[in-house]
Amino acid sequence: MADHAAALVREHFSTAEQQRETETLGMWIFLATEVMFFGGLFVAFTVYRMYYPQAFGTGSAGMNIVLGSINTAVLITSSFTMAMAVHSAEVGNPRLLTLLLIVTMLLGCIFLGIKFTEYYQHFLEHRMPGVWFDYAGPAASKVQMFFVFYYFMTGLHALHMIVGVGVLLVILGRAMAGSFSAGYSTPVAMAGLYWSFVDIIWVFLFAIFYLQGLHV
Amino acid sequence: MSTTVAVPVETNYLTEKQGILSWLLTTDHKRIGLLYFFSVTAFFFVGGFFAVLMRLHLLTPQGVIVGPETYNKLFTMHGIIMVWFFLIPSIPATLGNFLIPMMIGAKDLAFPKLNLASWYVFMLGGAVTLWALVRGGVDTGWTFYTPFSTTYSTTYVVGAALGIFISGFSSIMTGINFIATIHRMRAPGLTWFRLPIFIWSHYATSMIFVLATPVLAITLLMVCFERLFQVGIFDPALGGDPVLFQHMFWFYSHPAVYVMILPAMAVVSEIIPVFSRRPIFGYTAVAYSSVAIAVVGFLVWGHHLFVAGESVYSAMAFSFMSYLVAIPSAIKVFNWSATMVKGSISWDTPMLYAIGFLGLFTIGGMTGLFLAALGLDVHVTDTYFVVAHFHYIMVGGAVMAYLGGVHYWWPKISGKMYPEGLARLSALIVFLGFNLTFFPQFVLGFLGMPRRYAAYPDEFQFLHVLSTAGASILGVGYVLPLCYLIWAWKYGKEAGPNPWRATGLEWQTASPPPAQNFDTTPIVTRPAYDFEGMKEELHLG
Amino acid sequence: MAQPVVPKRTYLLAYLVLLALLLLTTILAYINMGPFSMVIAILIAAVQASLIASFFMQALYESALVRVVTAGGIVWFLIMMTLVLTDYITRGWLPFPGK
Amino acid sequence: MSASSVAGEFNWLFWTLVVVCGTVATAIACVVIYSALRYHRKNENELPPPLPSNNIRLEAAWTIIPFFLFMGMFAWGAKLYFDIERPPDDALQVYVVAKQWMWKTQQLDGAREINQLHVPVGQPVKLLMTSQDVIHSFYVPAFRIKQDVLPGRYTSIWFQATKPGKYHLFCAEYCGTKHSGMIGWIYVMERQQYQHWLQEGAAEGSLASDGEKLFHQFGCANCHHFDGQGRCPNLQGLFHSTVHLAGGTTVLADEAYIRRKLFDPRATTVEGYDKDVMPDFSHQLTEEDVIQLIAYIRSLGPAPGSTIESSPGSTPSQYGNQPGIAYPGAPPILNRTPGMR
Repeated sequence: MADHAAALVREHFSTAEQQRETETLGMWIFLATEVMFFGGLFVAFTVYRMYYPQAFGTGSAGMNIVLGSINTAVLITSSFTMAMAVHSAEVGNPRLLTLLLIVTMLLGCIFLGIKFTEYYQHFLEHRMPGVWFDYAGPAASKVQMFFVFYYFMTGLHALHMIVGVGVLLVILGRAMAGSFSAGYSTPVAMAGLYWSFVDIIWVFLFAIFYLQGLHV
Repeated sequence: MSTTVAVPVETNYLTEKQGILSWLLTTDHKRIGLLYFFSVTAFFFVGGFFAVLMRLHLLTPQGVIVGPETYNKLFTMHGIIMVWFFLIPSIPATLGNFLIPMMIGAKDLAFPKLNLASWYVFMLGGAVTLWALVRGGVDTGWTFYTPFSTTYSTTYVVGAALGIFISGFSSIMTGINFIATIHRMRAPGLTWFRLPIFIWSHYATSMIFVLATPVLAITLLMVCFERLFQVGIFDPALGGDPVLFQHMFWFYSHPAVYVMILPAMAVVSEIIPVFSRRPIFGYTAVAYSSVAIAVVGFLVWGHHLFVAGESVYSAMAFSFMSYLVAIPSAIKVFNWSATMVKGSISWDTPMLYAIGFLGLFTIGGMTGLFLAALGLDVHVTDTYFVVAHFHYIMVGGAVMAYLGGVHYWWPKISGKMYPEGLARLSALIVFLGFNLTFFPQFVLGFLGMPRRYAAYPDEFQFLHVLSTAGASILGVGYVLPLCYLIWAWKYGKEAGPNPWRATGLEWQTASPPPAQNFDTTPIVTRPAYDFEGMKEELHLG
Repeated sequence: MAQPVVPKRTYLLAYLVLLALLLLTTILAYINMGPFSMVIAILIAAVQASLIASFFMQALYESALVRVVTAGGIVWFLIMMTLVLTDYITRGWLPFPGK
Repeated sequence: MSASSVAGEFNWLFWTLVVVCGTVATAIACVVIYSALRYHRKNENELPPPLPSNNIRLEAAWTIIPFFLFMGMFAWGAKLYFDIERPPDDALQVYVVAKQWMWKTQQLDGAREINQLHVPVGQPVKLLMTSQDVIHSFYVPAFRIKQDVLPGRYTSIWFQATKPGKYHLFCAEYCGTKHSGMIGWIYVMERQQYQHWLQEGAAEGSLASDGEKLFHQFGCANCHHFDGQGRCPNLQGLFHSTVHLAGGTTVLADEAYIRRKLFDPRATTVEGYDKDVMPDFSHQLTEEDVIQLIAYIRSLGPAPGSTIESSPGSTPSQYGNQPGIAYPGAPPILNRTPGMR
């Protein structure tokens, strides 16, 4: 097993441990850039939310809190199964790893399915900013702005989810080919970091978009 | 050292593999550094061409060659190309890429494939931007201020912004790679305080790459979104606030200025000790000041907004921070000067560039103090004073250091010496031409000449003519190195592993280095710039 | 070598707490707390996020450097948020339009 | 050329910085050039005698001394900035509307001007500015003032010219194709000449009288009665008074407030009135129309017994959320009511 791991050390690293630590560090730095990437949107959202609390509340009232909560639960569960997948890779249980990866991907797809159902409902309600937006109440442009941020941020999040599913597909392929062992499972851990990070972003999106609309 | 010299020349990184594919698919940091080197050189001359046209146009008050539409596109494309496709990748992605693994005794960067990907992403971004340029150009200014960029401009804003968005990911990849490499790949014995200052500065630069670039990416994405779908994010007609765009844009773009100058400081911090044969004065202060610039540099962006509609109290906070960030820069200048005192000063070309950098950066930095003073900024902001200020930093500072660095490491990169006499002459030409171009612009700005004007009142003509005259001299100064460096690549005399008798690890391997950089991983036992301790090896004294 | 540093039990516990917090925040959304509803929702989200980061992402078990990087990302986000809001909150403190 | 009340201090500060920075830069240049000449390498193998490569006291000195110099610059610059940003109470009001690519200026009594502005010498003049399209910037180099002019909200700046003459007015924020053509002149006149100029322009009618026409044309008078019996608040005495809003907050009825009532009427509701009565005029009124209406409302005079107008600078706490995009109902920290300070 140790030999197998050593064979996978790239030539510019001296030890597998150095490689694992470096890759983990690189992944976390990447996640820090992702924090700033979404962070810019959160800042812009906060500014406008502060100025237009009524209009943003009105926008929030258009959210389906039940679907949103279910979706959050789905995503948290997928994060859990992903963490368990990483765990099973670490203890060298490839069959459980394969199973958990598939479950995680399925949950990711369920999330996306529910999300696109919501989009479709908003579309039916004429809540597509710019092209298909129809709102008769006061401060329409600010309500529209809420939806701009809603689509932009959840859309970007959904894009990250789709990328995540793609990454898991690759990991799944490698897991089924038997690339991972108790000595070498860094790629699974990296994918797990990414997946859980996307979950974290969603937890905040859920808080700012879904939970504010019931008392406008 | 003797063992490395014995390595046959045939196996260096340039000759180990042949053919175009061996370059396009390389994961060798040195080759990728060279790929970047060729690309940014090309972009530099494209951006420079726009600058020449602008300066020619401004010879007369009404303008001589182009109409205002074209002039506006010229300064926009000059800014976009010079900032994002030359200055930001210039030193880090070429010299940094080439040297960081060698300086820390590693075989390569931590993520070689990511490094290659960053070059492709950079080129893709460049291609998209150039495509926007060929389609008809952009006229928003490199700052893309809304609502002009989102609603009123009729040019190819989305194309240009998308190109910058894409190339931003190359910065992020480079940053991640550098940080991980510097943390995890150092040779045995190479502690943080034995690192060359070059590494410290690039570490600080990478922090900015990683933490600031994503904000620019998301901001430009919002601009594209707003422009494509005509929805309100920054547009006041739809409830948006254009000043928010400026906040987000400068949250990236002010730290980006430090992305340009920190690597320049890195280069100068290498050149001055070597050509003075003296360890850098106050190593700890110089090292920490790089990190301080990177961190405090994130707290000052609002000084671009003093007259933009920002609150007065917020402006005061940003002004205060701006003065704080000037302190580490001042410390560096004092330390560099002190390094030279009682040294053994050579007048080789890299040192001439470093001394030129010192003078021009000092002027550029000090005029920054004028701009940070709230009451003064009101008058001089958005005038030629600002234009002169940032050109002193970015051209007088970053480009001078870049040229100095290219000359200093040219023997290592190519294995050949450049023609010293010609190089000194061109360094002198660059220095004189630069000052003649940009010093008059300080005066213009003080007199009230606003920037981005295609035509101007008659009383400013004399100074504009001076500036254009200087630009033509500066142009010669930039073309000369291009010619003789190409010549030297083929015909220069062999440099040997350590022509400058420098102390850094990169000089302890062959020139050009072998693909693996070192035959055996070096073990470091000394601090950086330890001429005294290495005098036997370097045959000094 | 990568060792399974986090026990399964911890994962399960973290997961259950996360679901409980989700239930809590959803229920709280039905109670009108005015401007505090956003504050509380964000706070609960922050707790959830730190649970995910600490356990699912093993941040608690990583090297100090990784924790510094994580903290760095958060601190920089807060810098951006704070300084941008400095402008918006102090606008209008001087009694002249646009100051 | 400098011709305003702040220009003198500006020049002092500017040249002080030139002297301070120049001295330090010269000192650095001397050290560098002297070292380069005096210690020029004499032979290839030369190694200078070892010296200590750091000196804590020296380094502390060149950290701490610049710090105090910088704090001095900061304090002086901030003080000057406050002088430039805060108009005196007795300033003459001028309204500026910028659009691609011209400046439209108008005083309460005086002709409408394009790309020029006539003002009396020695009189503080405050400008209330907005843009109809993109961001512009009102820049008079001789007065050392500059302020961006933003669409969708009001910004302000003031000056007091000290010398008669004509001075450049530039747009300093890039605004599109003819940005460099968006220039004009400020004419500073002796008081008598200025009075004469005012009378010449008076034939066109004052800003307030234009506003009055609009007031009737758009049917404002149907609801806003002057006897307080209408469905909407009496506008007499409104200007610069404190308005009590539904929800218990207050706001100062300045130009920004009136503009917001016209363009986003449901953003705020006056205590005791129906929120759905006021129509949204954002598609009917131009920025110039709004300024005429403001001038008209202003001309209706202060509320009986009110002294607020005479001392706007002394009652900062009465200003609600000021900027154009502010929106009452925002978190308490934004809605600064009296007594919160």
